[in-house]
Amino acid sequence: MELKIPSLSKNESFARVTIASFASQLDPTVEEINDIKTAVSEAVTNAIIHGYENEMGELYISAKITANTVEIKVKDTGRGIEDVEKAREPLFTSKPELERSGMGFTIIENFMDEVEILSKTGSGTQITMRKKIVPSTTEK
Amino acid sequence: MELKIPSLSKNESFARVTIASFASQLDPTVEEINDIKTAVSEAVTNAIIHGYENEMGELYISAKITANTVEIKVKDTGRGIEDVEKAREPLFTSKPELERSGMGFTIIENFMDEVEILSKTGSGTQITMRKKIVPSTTEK
Amino acid sequence: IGEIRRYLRDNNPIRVSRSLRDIAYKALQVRDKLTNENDREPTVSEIALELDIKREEVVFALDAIQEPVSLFEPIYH
Ligand SMILES: Nc1ncnc2c1ncn2[C@@H]1O[C@H](COP(=O)(O)OP(=O)(O)O)[C@@H](O)[C@H]1O
Ligand SMILES: Nc1ncnc2c1ncn2[C@@H]1O[C@H](COP(=O)(O)OP(=O)(O)O)[C@@H](O)[C@H]1O
Ligand SMILES: [Mg+2]
Ligand SMILES: [Mg+2]
Repeated sequence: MELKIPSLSKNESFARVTIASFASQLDPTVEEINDIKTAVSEAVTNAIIHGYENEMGELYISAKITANTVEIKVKDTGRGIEDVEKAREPLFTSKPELERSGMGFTIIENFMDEVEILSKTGSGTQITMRKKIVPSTTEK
Repeated sequence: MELKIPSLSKNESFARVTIASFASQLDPTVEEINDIKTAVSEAVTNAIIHGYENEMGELYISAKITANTVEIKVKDTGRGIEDVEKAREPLFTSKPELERSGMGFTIIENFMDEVEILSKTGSGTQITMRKKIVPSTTEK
Repeated sequence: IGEIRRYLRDNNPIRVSRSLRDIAYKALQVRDKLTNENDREPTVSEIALELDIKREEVVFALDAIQEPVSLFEPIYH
């Protein structure tokens, strides 16, 4: 599935719940759904406040399922990240004045199994994250 | 918002709930949201079984809000409708063998305030439907 | 009384926001119940089955009672 929405902060909750709902076909627990929601939420918030710096832009969010894994991409065509290595470091934030915690990427990495960041200054950023949903074994 | 999903019948409930969730920012009543869900469901089902005749294709669903009105478009690039006038008639179905009721468009017209059908044989069909959500008066 | 109730119902129909919250609280109750019964966290589909709704509905309803996803503080301690 592919979703395109304006980069408004009120769309953040719609995006996270839509992706979570799509992922629910893998039959996750509520806890796994919450992990996915948190990761999407962090990525979408980053696109809105860092990528577009609260100016209007489009968010491109896609999700697909392969075997037991959901793959989610969150893309913006905003300002991009200068130093991806540094951005991934816990507590690093380029906007301390906004009381950002600098923990967004760290949270995403903790809640998802794999995280890739592609970014180019002036062109935008794409985050790809994957999570394997472990099927409930004790059933039947 | 714009949503693109494969024309699989298992995506029907995902599409229906996603659009309902988007429309819920107008704080509709349960009845109003059920009308919207039913209309989306009929349009999406038509695209899957008539537009693509159960072959793989893409569904394009978009929704936007203007004042108190939600506008929803459901588009396919399938076989198209030969005679739109006739298709809109109650009880008309081109697939009586599937035990279709021929009431899809009638239901959509009853549950939504405005319905437009654009279709071209060989190119596809786009349904635009609008519904005004009556704002709550008794609550602040 | 019946008349008043009818009046209130007709003039104050249930909003989706309210109904989503109701579904969400029921979903949480079912989640607790199934966790106790099976000794593991139920899946979203199991909760949906018990409530006789689609699993997507469960996900959307639960989101309606979720505090804004909070950054950092509640997660790391
Ligand atoms: N989509 C994006 N576009 C541009 N810069 C980004 C984007 N996402 C993250 N960044 C950069 O990476 C840094 C770290 O992100 P994060 O770990 O979420 O912390 P925080 O959002 O609290 O600053 C941000 O401060 C910002 O400089
Ligand atoms: N997306 C579509 N693509 C092609 N034909 C369509 C589409 N939607 C509707 N139709 C045509 O219009 C007819 C009437 O649709 P509808 O009122 O929903 O009845 P039913 O689906 O029960 O046949 C269908 O039988 C079909 O021939
Ligand atoms: Mg962040
Ligand atoms: Mg139909």
